[in-house]
Amino acid sequence: MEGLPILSLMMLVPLAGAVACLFAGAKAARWIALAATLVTFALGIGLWSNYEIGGPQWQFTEKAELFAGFSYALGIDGIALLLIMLSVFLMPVCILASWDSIAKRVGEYMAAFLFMEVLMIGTFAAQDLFLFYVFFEAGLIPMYLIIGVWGGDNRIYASYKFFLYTLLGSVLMLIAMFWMVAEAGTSDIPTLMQYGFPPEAQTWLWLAFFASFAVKVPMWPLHTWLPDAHVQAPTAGSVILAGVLLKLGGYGFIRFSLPMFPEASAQFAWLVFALSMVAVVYTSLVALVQADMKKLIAYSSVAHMAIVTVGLFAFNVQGLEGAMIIMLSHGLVSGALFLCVGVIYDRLHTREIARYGGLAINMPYYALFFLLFTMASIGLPGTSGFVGEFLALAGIYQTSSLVALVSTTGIILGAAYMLYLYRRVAFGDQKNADAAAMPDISAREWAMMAPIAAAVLWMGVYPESFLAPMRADIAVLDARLAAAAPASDAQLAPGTPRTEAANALSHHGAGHEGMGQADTNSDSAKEGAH
Amino acid sequence: MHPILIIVFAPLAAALIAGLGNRIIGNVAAKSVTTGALFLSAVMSWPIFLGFLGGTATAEVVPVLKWVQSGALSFDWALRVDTMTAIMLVVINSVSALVHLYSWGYMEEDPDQPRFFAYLSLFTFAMLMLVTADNLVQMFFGWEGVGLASYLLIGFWFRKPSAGAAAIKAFVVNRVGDLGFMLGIFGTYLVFQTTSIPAILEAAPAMSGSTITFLGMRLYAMDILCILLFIGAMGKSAQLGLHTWLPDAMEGPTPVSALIHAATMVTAGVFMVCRLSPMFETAPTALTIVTIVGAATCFFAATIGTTQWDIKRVIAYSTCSQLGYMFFAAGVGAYGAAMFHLFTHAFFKALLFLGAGSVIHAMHHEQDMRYYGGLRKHIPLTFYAMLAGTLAITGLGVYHLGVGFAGFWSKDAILEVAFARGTQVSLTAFWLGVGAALLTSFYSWRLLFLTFWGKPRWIESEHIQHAVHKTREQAGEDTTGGYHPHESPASMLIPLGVLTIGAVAAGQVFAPHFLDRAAFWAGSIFYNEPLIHAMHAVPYWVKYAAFIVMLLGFAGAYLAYIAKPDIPAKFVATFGALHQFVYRKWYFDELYDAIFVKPAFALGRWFWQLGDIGTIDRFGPNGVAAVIARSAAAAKQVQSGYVYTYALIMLLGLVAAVTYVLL
Amino acid sequence: MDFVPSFALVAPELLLIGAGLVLLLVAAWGGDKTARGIAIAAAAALFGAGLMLVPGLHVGVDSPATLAFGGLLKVDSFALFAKALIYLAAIGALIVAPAFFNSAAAGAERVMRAEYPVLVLFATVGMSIMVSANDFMSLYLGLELNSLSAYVLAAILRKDTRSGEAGLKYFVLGALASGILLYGMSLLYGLTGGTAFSVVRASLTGEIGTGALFGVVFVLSGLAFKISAVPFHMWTPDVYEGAPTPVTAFFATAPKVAAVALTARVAFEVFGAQVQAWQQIVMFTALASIIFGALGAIGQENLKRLLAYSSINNIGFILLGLAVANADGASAMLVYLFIYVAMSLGSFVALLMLRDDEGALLETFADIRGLSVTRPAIAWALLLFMFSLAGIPPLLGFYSKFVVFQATVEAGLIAFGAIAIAASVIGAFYYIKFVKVMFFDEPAGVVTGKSGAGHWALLGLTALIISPLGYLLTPSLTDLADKAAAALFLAV
Amino acid sequence: MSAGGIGIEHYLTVGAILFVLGVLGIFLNRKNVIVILMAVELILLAVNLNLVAFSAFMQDLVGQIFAMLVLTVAAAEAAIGLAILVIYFRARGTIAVDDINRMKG
Amino acid sequence: MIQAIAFYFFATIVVASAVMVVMARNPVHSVLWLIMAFFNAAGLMVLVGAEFIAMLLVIVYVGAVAVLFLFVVMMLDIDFAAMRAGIARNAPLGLLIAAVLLAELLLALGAYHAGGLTLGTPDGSAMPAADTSNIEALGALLYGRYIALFEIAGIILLVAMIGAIVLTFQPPKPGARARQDVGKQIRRRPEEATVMKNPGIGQGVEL
Repeated sequence: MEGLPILSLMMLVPLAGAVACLFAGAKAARWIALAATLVTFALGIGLWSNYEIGGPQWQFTEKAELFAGFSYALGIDGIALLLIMLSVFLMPVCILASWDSIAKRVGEYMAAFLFMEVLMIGTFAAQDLFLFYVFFEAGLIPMYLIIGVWGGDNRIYASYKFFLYTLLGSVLMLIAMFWMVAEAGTSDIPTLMQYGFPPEAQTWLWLAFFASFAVKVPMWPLHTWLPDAHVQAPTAGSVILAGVLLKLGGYGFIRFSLPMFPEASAQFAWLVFALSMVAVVYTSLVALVQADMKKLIAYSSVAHMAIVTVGLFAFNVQGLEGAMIIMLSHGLVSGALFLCVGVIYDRLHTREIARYGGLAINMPYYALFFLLFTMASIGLPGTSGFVGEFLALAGIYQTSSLVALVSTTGIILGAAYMLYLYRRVAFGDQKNADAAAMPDISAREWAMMAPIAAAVLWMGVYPESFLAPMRADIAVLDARLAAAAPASDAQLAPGTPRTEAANALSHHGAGHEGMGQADTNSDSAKEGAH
Repeated sequence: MHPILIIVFAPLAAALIAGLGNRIIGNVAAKSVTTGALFLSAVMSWPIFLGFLGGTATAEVVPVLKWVQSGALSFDWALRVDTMTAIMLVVINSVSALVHLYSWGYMEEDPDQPRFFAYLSLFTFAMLMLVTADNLVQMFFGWEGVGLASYLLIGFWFRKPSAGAAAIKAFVVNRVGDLGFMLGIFGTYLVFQTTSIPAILEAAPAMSGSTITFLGMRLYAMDILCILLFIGAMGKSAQLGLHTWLPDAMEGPTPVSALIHAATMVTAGVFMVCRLSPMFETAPTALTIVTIVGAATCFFAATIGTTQWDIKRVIAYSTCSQLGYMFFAAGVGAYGAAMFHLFTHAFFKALLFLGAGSVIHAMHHEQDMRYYGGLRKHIPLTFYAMLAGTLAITGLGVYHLGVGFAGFWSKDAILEVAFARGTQVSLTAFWLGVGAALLTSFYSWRLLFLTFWGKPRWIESEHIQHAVHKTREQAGEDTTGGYHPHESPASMLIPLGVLTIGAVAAGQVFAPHFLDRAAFWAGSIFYNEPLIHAMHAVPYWVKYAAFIVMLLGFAGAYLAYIAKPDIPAKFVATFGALHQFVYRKWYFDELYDAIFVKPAFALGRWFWQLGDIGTIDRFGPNGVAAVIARSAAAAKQVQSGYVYTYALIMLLGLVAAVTYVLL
Repeated sequence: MDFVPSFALVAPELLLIGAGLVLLLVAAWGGDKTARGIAIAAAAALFGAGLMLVPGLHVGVDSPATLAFGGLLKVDSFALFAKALIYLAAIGALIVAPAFFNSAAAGAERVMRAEYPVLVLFATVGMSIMVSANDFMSLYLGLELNSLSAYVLAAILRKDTRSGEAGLKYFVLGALASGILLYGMSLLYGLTGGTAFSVVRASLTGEIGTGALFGVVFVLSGLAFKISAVPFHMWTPDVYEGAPTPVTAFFATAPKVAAVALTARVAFEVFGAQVQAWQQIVMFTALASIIFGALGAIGQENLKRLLAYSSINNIGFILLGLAVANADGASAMLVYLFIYVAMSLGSFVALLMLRDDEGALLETFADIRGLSVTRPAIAWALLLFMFSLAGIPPLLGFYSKFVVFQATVEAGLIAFGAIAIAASVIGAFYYIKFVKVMFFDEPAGVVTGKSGAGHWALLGLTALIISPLGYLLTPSLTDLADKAAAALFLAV
Repeated sequence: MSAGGIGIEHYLTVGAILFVLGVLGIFLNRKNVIVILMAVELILLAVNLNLVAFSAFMQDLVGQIFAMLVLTVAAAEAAIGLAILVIYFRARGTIAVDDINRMKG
Repeated sequence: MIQAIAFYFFATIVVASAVMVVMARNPVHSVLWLIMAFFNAAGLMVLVGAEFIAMLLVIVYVGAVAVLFLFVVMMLDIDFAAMRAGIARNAPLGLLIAAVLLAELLLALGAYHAGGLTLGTPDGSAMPAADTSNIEALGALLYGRYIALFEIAGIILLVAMIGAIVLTFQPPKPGARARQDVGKQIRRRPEEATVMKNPGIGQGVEL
């Protein structure tokens, strides 16, 4: 593989496809887009299969000094690899999802999506700080158009909100980047990841990056753009938004905030925790009362991404890996859920939950897929959702039991709102004749859903495929964080083991009673701990 | 290939084939595949069990697949086979196989049979994964898997709104327990750096004195871990507080109730506590809580059982109550007794449920016992099976004769051990257990009397009216309405027969192994030898207490429902409030609705409207936008078009700059 | 005095003057029907003059002799860079003019005045002198030569009251501004003893008196008018709206370059030792320009007016480079200027292509609704320009902001940069409104007129420059800008 | 040079007053644009006064050269200003400052 | 002493005239006041020895510019009676700011004696020689060192001319009186212009 600039190629293919789509007719544009995304996906497979686990940290590197400030430096580690895979995997699905539902200005639509793909790959593959920023920020343009041109009734508001919100978030990051480059003398990300910025500078650098990533993630209370954007975006737009764009925030934390500013990250962990805990409870409850399917799933995304941030700032391997797996899983699952919404939206043109019901009767396979993704969303073991949440929460528990407790309530609330949604859509009687007349999913829709379903199960049953590539990178990150990591609040203190089991019948008879004993012992244990 | 692989994965394969491929292979094939797979599993399970029974088998672990390795946290898919597992294997696979068979008859008219069978098999797979788990996470996988299957099966008749609601309730309430379970696993990993069950159990005693901070409280590590895990068990096993889902779960088809909500899944909590018994033994406070919760549930559920009219609900509360027995048995340290009761209970409770199913089948899906009566003669085989089940649950048996139905052996052992344990808590549990035994006897006989004795009251039932196309008035004196209940088909009766054998004989046959032989357990549970000795040494009145209260309960039921049928009405009239309190299930549902469900929705709406829209958006993006819009309007105002304004502003700027440099 | 070297240095200006005089005669005799030909000839002259600049551009600070006419003019690489940009912008303004003036767009007259290209040429000469000025007197004369031409150009549509009003306002306020400038110069002259930049600079070191400080402030204020920095920006929207669109395009580009270059030269070369005196003021002005430019643009319905505010906004960013007060900042300003000229010119060309059947210009948002459906090429080009103006990567407009903010941060003005960049988001609001109207709204379908090849070529060229491909230019651009900026700091 | 106690500051004072008056003339008046043009002339006069005074007091003729140039430009400026005024008046029929606000906002 | 008196005399009139320029109701009066101010400013210049500039001021300004103003004022035929002597809105603010500016300027510039103001020291290259007149010295400078500026100023005047013509010149309307064509007039021969007719008696001439 050496010598073949596969990353550039992966960006070039969709770029060429995009340009072609701009000038092609509707039908041709669809096929071009599908072909381009499939080729890119195939290249992605090649990328993955040639990725050398345990090899050098940065692989497939390409570097060309472009001009002052910028260099075209690409390269991936395991983390980026997986996120790239997620992107290229979801893209053909998005194209398929838009096959019939997008009727106007197809060429431009497909072009926007293919541009989006270029930018996503670029963002994850960029090894130059500014190159990253360019890709990161440029995504605003196609997404703005996708929401604005092909979106719902209130698309203007949503697209403005999306655009300006995210722009405001990221510009401050740019300032911080300038400072970093000036300070460290390089814009090379791997180098910067090892650079020791002075702690006092880290504080505001971290905040500047946080402003950007917290909006992208999105963290409470910066999340309100998301429901609007999701609801108004076309199905595929929502898929890509939830599937990949939100991950940019998490990726930003893992690539920039944590390794570059470990001390500041530790210092601000409480902030992340607080916001995330609020998000888990707050947005879950809000999701519970939504009447719009997409809005519900959008709010659920906020709650899930809060677990990601919690995991990232747990400062241990489980937290980090868990967060990564959640990101991948959420990319698949929320994307798939939006597809599920899209499938029935295409048939009935409403996202209002109350208009559906009893779909399990006339659309059994649809109901099956929907169920699978619902279950994955609420973290049923065996699906991808579980592995990530479990690891992330296990990670955070080692740091703070309170945060773990509050975050874990997400599994209850998540089950509540998702199942409530599922019940209202798939269960119950067929209240509406038009909903009852909807045909089950078509071959095209099978082709969208089945791969995601397979991936979800794969990741749930054998996550090693996904953990292995990033293991070494997470270990490096963990090692870098180790010095700054906050102490665990568990404060495990070994004590003298009791000699007897709790229910041992001693010769003293029934005299000692469990509770009293524990009390006296705990007092002495406290003394021992001090 | 190790047989356990087939035992565990055959049901999964069958479920997938039946669930996904039924359109291709057809209904009968789908049903056959699943049933066949289960019988295969069941047949293969018994040799394993017998191997442990005979002491010839040893515990082993069959690795399947790597699962997760993240830093030091690592757990794989692996199947563990030991005594505990073997017991559960036979229970699960036998009951499941029988339920599959039973469902051929029971679900005959349902259009969605393959789906049903697929769910059943899926459930069995998950349950098997649970009991064969070698680490806590895989146990959790099975735990959640059975939850999913339970959810699907409760909601099987999803057109009924109540079924959908019950399904969600089951899942969500279980999730509350799972919260504890998950935190327990996290804590376990934190303390032990592993989730492997054997490793934990080995290390647990050494940690018994260690302390840990949880939510700012300094606690014994083992206590808090066990309490958290037990919260998980409470959810799955419908213990007091988290029990509300179980009665509602009766919305599912009756075979499901038999398999999941009586014989297997709900006992998972007990299984877990027993599986982790060496760990629980290091946590006295946790065990105390287990005992208290178990005893309280045992009594509490029994009270409700006495008042319900729905035949399945009565049995459901009965299940709840029996699970309480198991827990307090575990709480006082008699894990063998708990497992034994779990074992016997599986047979007689499955029997009761399937019998009830047979009755319901015969009565055209009428479940209200008030509209039964006099069925003894019409469905005699069912009646005998139910009778055997009732005798088993009420624990008929005589100590000095050394004979008794299954429940006699296990329940008496529990009561005795609770007495023998001798602490205040265990004695309370003992008395509550005795009280519950009385109530158990009463409601079980009540069920039987109402169903099989007395005059037919069938015409009152809308289901029957519907079947015979008559109203109550049209039927006149004929309280049967001309309806002729038919005995169930063989596919339903055969399971009843097999289970009857179990209900009658399981206790007699296996009591010595479960209760008295440490070798049988082979270290798979914490076996408390002195406690067993003490158990056998309790006074005779203790040994007969259960028998006596059983008779009292029977007498009470006979009096109220055969001899003097006006007593219940009088009782209700006299103690209306008490009855209402019990009848309404101690108002748990209303309470939870008021403090959890309604506030959750209200908060959600409040956060949404007042939080997101009213505050964050209003002062955030929209607020900023409005400020900018206002500023823009002001800026436009300044741009008045008049040259003198422009000049003035230029001058202003100039003067400001000049003033700046001057200062 | 030997003028030959001096003439060599100012050869481009001489060429332009000569061309202007000849073309004036042609115009006088040939009348308005020769206007198109004159415009072409003038553009050719500008192009020729631009070619003359090329050799000097690359030489940078090593250029042997840069002073002409005894130090009145300084033809260094900074001046050359600015001139090149000015000539290019002027060519653009000439190319688009005939189609405008000869159509219904020009209102009642519908005829292009033959003097228009001549005036553009003389204005360009004025700008040339401005950027080369090395003495307050040459500065003033260059400025006035440019301004006087500009006043006439603004008012050239005689029957159009908006054009007249634009000219009048521009004139009155411009006269006030040059009064302020002159007053400052007079003070500096008196308090430093000369008008040559070198003399003034030499005196303005160390502690200086209040009077001289006043002089500095007055001069900078006068120049701020030319670059339409807040609060001396008030004329801009009205003049941009009222002036004929080709003229507006011209105003928005070439004079901006000249004025910015001049301001940079004066600030750095002449007042370079007094940075602390003006830096804060410039910072404030920059921020105010960014914010007020953006605020003013919000709520505009007229596209020309909106672009006027946009230019104020952009000037704010350019002033960031000035506020940085080092060679990096100056270089960033030049890079920004280049990209700004491309974006601005492109935007105005696109506006000029929005015509109805009769050729009249459509200049409100209502007219361009759904333009992406009816005229996709124009719409996409405008989309590029708008996102570029908003500074969204990967368009070249991002690079312009990039260099400016990089310079700002590297100079340690972090908080200042952070505020400025946050304020830039306000600007994005109305840029994306363009896109919204063109792409999201239902087509209004009124843009039906055709445009000539010149427009398309110019549109394509500018779009190409600001597209991501434009980054290919940045190495040489940065190189040139660095050299030019270095020339500015040679005296330090 | 400064005979009779008349120093440079006296001239500068006169210049400053003239300058401020000129500026005032621009924005105090809403009658008539012509007056504004005259006010501009006042400003230029102030500048010239300054230049000449400085020139004289410093013994340096550059200031006077500058003043000559300013005079020239001022004349040109007046010509163009008045020309614009004339066409504006022709088109609108008014030169009242208050009326010159068709474009605003 | 006389100089001081003269200075104060001229200065007072200049300032007063300037005030009147701004304040006069009638633009014609304003122009006249402006002329007054110019004259007195020229007087001030003479006082410091810049007689050429002073004359220039009188000739150029008074003779050309001010008269131009007067022409335009008259030509525009404005109904002065209808003009309100209004004061601009925000006038108090404007006055205040102007006062502040004036105060600051005086503070800075009027402080020569207080040492706040130091005149620059020219390099002396443009120092008027003792034996040459003001005009001679100026001429040498203007046509020597500053020739380039002189040329540029010429272009400025040219532009002003072009501008004024472009703006104000009105091409003849179609149908209006034909334009004079000098060449055509010169080329005209008597033969073309006159026709010999010899009408008979009693017959009229048909033209």
